Amino acid sequence: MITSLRDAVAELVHDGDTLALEGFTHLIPHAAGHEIIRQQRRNLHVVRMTPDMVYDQLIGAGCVTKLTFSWGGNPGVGSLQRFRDAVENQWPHPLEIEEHSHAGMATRYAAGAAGLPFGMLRGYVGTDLPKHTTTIKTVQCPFTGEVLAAVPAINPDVGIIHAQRADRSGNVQIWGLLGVQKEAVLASTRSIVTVEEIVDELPAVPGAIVLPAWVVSAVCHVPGGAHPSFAMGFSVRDNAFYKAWDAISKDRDAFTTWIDKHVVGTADFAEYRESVGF
Amino acid sequence: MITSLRDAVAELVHDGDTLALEGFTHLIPHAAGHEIIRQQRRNLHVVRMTPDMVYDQLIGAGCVTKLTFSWGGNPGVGSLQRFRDAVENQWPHPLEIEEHSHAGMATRYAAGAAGLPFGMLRGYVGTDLPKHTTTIKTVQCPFTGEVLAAVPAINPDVGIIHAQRADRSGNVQIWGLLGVQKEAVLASTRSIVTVEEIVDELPAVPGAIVLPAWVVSAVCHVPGGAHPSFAMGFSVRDNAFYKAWDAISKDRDAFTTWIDKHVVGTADFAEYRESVGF
Amino acid sequence: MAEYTTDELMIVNAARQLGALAAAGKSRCFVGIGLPSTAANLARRLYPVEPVLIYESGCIGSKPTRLPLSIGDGELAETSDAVVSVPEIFAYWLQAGRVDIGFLSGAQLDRYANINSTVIGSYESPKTRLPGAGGAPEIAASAGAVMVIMRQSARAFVERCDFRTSFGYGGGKGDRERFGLRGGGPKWVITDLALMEPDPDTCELVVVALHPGITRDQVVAATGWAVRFADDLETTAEPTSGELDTLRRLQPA
Amino acid sequence: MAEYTTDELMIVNAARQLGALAAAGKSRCFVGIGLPSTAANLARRLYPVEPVLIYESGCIGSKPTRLPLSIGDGELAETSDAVVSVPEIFAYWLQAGRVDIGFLSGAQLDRYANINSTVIGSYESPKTRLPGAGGAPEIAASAGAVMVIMRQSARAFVERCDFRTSFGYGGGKGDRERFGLRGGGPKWVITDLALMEPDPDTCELVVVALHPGITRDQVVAATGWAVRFADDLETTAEPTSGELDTLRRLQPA
Repeated sequence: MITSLRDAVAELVHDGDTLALEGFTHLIPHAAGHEIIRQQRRNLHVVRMTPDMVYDQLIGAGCVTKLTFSWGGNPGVGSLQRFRDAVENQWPHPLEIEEHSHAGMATRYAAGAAGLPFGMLRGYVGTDLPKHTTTIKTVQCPFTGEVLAAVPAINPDVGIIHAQRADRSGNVQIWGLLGVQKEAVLASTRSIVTVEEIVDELPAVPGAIVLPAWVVSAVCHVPGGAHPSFAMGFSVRDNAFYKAWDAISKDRDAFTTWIDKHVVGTADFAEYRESVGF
Repeated sequence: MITSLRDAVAELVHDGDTLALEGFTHLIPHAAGHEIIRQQRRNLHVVRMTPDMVYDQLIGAGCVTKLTFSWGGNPGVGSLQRFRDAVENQWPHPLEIEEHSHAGMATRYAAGAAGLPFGMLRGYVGTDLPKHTTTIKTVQCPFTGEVLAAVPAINPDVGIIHAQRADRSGNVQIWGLLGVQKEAVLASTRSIVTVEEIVDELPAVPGAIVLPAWVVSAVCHVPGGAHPSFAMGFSVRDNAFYKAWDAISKDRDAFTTWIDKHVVGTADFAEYRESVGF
Repeated sequence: MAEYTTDELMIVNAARQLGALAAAGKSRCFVGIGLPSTAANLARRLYPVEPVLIYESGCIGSKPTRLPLSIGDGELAETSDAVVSVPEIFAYWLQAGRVDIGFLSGAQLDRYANINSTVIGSYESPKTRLPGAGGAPEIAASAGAVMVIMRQSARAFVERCDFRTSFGYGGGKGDRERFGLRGGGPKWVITDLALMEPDPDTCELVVVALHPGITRDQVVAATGWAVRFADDLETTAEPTSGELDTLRRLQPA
Repeated sequence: MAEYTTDELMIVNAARQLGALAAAGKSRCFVGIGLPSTAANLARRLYPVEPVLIYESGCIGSKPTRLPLSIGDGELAETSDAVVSVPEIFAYWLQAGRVDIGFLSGAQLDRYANINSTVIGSYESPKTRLPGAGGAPEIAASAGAVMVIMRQSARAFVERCDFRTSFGYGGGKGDRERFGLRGGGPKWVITDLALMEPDPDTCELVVVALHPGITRDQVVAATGWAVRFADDLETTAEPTSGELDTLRRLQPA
């Protein structure tokens, strides 16, 4: 249950898996993303509402063949350069994309968590998305005759999140912006949670939710594991790092050099922290 | 916004309305139910997962012509006598029923809160409910072909709940068992919330949710307004009262005498408290 | 020999089964109030692997120090790992298949473990109006397995239910699959006279054990269909004084 | 005369509109990060009725003391009336029609206020891959009204979007009704040159006001279709020093 991130990724993440690393600006599981790069997983289908820097790195490192997403930018900064290079220039190789809206993705995770084959929403109407995304269909209300958008449930092989803490049994506590993390874990066959701290008892916190240990496959103690995202109560968002990422990621060589030095060239997240210096 | 319960019911609850008084064992809005009886509303369609004592009183007092529900008993005690008398013997007049399961009712409220015309679930399969309840249909998944149960959204005219407290702007805070109260309020056109206390600021409480003032029509200060149900942090469930209700409600005359004395014969909930003695 | 009530007999037998299931990794119980909640709480105290209690009021992992009197007692919320809304408990937890064991009871049960808790008589003009479905149809559909705890009598164990509130095995083997139900259906029926289990070939309920002192004739008389007995019919072990002491300390004073 | 940037000009004009809307009872704003969030936070400080800020990260009624740099800044969660999950914010709040004003922007906008934030060029082989839809399609569908804030140029204000990410008025009047959209659609387009609003008869965007010092020719040159001007074309009021001071105090040091 409580294990190292290295062992968790080695055991639970396989080549060809569908992964969801979730966290909506807050609590993005960067350390787990790095470990997947370190262990050179390939042919992954990665799912995430906002691919963000975490998937920019996985894409640029060549781990990903398909991306399902709804907004692929560097929030407040601009483009996601490795994502763009993969879509526009097939570098390091072609990237299949499956594109939705935020509301659609949230509905898909919720359907996955609920054991339903699909979810529905008032969405996508009049847009060009259904022309290009085959996972947007319609369903008719049997009572009113209204036509609604239907989207299939997302049920990843592995759901991966970062949280504030866990107790020694593996019960996980999360607070602040909750995003779709509960849904991502519950929709997945297996799950990994990195946490800021492991404690004897989980003190009650306003706004907190708890994921019982029995819906989590592995809990890993990785302080700062969301960096440059943050964990409310433990850290603040490293906005300077997000801005700096633009220059690092714009150039293929600069990106590869950075990944080789700070991710591939470090043994674990603690070494990465020292290497990057935060 | 903040008003007396008498004024709130007078203004917001009309003859012929569809009402949802919600609260799952915890936080049942009994005071609001009494005020509706006092003001002699008629021809109501009342909706509630567990009709409980609160609807037993409304049904016996002749306010109700239709009940939509999923479990009509006195929890831990036995039958809901006024409900049974209405269904079995049409007393005080015939009661139309629309019967679902808990999962179906929860899905209906959630669809109502989400602005969807219907909700779906893996439910009712192989049971006799769809033979008698016209609001259970099916919908087919456009991706897998699976057939699921479809139920229409519930959108009451008025949603009524009891909560622990509100601030002076009318923001409502609820904690402990949350039931379907958020959904009932959000699904309704109008809403009334009775609260244990009104405070300057809402202190953060673990497990609490807040309903912003702008989704609530009226907040009424009614301490103990859930009795014999309870408000976590303020009171405990009056199990003796639930047991005593069985004898009161079993006999039409005993029931009518009780309602006349303690509800119709009192000006408000404060007088009711004195009259019943709790 | 310890004295015990038939309720205590049923609770102890249910708790034993829950203890064995928890030890085998099937620990998540979706419990209603009454006998199931009591049995699950007893098993929590008797066995090394504790059942995880999930209540339809939204409590997950409740560890009440005293028995709750209603499914919404404050004690349940206060001692839970997590408290979620009612829509969530049904959608994300029960429907998604996260519950190993569900409990059902009712006014009527037939040989294929279909259950009626809605009406005696016709639906439109019932002789007796019962509480109705509550969580039962979806517990029956989605729980990994279902345990039925119910007093046995010829009025209750009937050839055909007046109303089918929850689905056991329908008309027999293959019906659950035909309806696409994901849960495993009723695996144990615990009565005040006997234990019954579905025949693997037909899904008809068969008596597999009699409680101490109970005869086959008593069971036949208390069953509205031509009830079958297992070839290797057993007798359940008497409730021990340890089991009974623990159970009685659980009950509210 | 105060000096100001074009961003400040757009923000001040947006804030004024939000102040007027809040005074008229339309106060709930679903804000993205950037100019909309800045405008809404400025309006909170300038006008007697404060807009209610709702962020797609799940924050309802946020009252940040400093401007958030991302939609998920801790400051937003800490100062909110309520924080809900992402599925909930889209289903129970935006989709249900609880948002009065949504904001959109993009790389391309056409005369019927349809917007592209997905790709320049073809979808399969894009010249420029943009971030994509995010919340836009459903904001466009469900918000009571939409405010567009976008820099004006002939490359951005186009005859036809390369991709329709969010729906304005489609091909003209009646299309929103035909598609069953519940929200009112784009009512205001605020650019660095002018204000545009849909013609009530055709839903085509029409210039209703020019910013101080801007000419019709500049707007024509910066619009990729044959843009029309309102008969009673107005000039927007210069940002006041009070507005600018308040705005600048908002910005992170």
